[in-house]
Amino acid sequence: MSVEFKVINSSLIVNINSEIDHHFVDETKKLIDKKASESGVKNIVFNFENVDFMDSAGIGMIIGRYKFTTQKGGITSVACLSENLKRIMMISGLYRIIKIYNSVEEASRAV
Amino acid sequence: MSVEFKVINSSLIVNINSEIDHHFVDETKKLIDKKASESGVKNIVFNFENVDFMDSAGIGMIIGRYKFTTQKGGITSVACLSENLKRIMMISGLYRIIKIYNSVEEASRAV
Amino acid sequence: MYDNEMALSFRAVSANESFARISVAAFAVQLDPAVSEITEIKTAVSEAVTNSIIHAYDDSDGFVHLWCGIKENKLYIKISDDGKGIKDIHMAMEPLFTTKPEQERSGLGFTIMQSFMDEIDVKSEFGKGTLVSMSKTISPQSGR
Amino acid sequence: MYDNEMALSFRAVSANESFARISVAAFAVQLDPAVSEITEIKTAVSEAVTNSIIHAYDDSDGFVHLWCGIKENKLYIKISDDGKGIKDIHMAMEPLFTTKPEQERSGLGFTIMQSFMDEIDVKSEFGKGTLVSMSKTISPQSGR
Ligand SMILES: Nc1ncnc2c1ncn2[C@@H]1O[C@H](COP(=O)(O)OP(=O)(O)O)[C@@H](O)[C@H]1O
Ligand SMILES: Nc1ncnc2c1ncn2[C@@H]1O[C@H](COP(=O)(O)OP(=O)(O)O)[C@@H](O)[C@H]1O
Repeated sequence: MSVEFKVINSSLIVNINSEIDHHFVDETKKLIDKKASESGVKNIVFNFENVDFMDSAGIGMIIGRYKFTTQKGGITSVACLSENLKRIMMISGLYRIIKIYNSVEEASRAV
Repeated sequence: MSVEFKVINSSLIVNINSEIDHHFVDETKKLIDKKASESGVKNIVFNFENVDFMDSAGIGMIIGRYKFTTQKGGITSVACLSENLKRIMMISGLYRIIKIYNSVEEASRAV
Repeated sequence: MYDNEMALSFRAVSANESFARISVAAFAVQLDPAVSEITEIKTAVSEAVTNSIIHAYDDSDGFVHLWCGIKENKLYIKISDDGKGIKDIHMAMEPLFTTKPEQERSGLGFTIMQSFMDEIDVKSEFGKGTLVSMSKTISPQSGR
Repeated sequence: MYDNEMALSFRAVSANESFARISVAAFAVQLDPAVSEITEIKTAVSEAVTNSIIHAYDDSDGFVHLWCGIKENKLYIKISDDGKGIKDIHMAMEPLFTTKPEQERSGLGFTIMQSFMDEIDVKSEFGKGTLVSMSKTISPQSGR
């Protein structure tokens, strides 16, 4: 599956196994919001360990979830970025509002 | 490198790390003949361990080397075929004149 | 009307053989084919494209045209050139028949296209060009 | 005159975004680029193609056109559509500017194209369509 979910304490872990572009985001964002609402979490952690491509649609997806978790008093963070994805986070300025962690464990411990 | 050579006894081992199509064969066949002549071998063993694609240009390449080694009283054989390459060998009928081995060692011992 | 389609033209040079088959494979993945089906499609495309590159234009410049369409779970491929054409299609499609033995062509291109695709049709006008139309039904890989 | 070139057209549907960038990458490998350069090219193509798919045609049918040329060690890319065009190109290219915030577009497409390619030029006629031209010099990976 291209997206898999797991709940750890108050965080929804979103494991992505796909290139992230507009096509993927269009199919996936509603699913993420649904899972986050159902499981009653207030934080979202994106695990990008298996993502080797992301364009600006991924930035839109992360900002969208950031807004969602902010409303609930929680945070959105990302884990396991490749150099390439780090660069996209830098260009977009997203690193200023989204925390970047080296592992999902670190990210879910930090909330 | 997309082709690497090694001499074991009277055999030239041709290790290919590339898809095998007309473009590749065109660039490579003269090089193989040159190496075979220079090293004075009479047998050629193709190692296809790192080849995941081959079309009919590869068949032409193998038949060409078969003719070369036959003139020298030697043989041409192939080692480490994927299922896909085996199928091409079957469709072409090439398995009737070219021996297929599971390893380069087996192929070079057999001459 | 197709569910999706693409058209591609490129120089008739051998460096484009791998580019052409990778493009078709990248288009065909929408049908969720098995790895072996992707390999079959790539191989058939490689044969037809290579033929247009080496047989159609001899050493003069030219373009190869490729079109792909998807309807339900079927992939349609057309590969054509504006080259010299084939005089006797029936003979050309015989296994082992080749007009370029000196270039170590095996004469198995059409044989491979036939065995890897469900349908193949070849149209050619001598002096005008050649069109190879192929199709293949893909059985979706459920659970991927 | 280019050393090699290709032209590609496809339906303006999101399923073709990955197909388009893979095709360009498969064409560009002739220049022997580094992995990071391939990623930059794929990302820039993905941005321009996605823009034509989501902004140019709204919900009506249309095609996206892609052209690539190689001259020496430079890759040229043109991506165009016959869609609604851009009224104010200067404003469109501002970081974070987007006309589709409700679709969670970030407004960073042009910013990413600019940072990943050497040159970019955007031409657009309102009601007629948009053409994005980009280029990038590739430093060959000797010893590969
Ligand atoms: N696009 C084409 N234009 C002109 N002649 C062609 C074309 N495709 C095939 N042919 C002819 O048909 C013959 C058989 O083709 P094929 O079975 O692919 O074998 P091969 O390419 O190994 O010769 C070729 O040798 C050539 O004479
Ligand atoms: N091909 C196009 N056709 C029409 N409008 C476009 C096109 N490309 C870009 N635009 C306009 O330019 C704006 C900025 O584009 P971009 O920087 O890629 O951000 P985004 O795609 O995230 O909106 C878009 O919101 C859109 O209004």
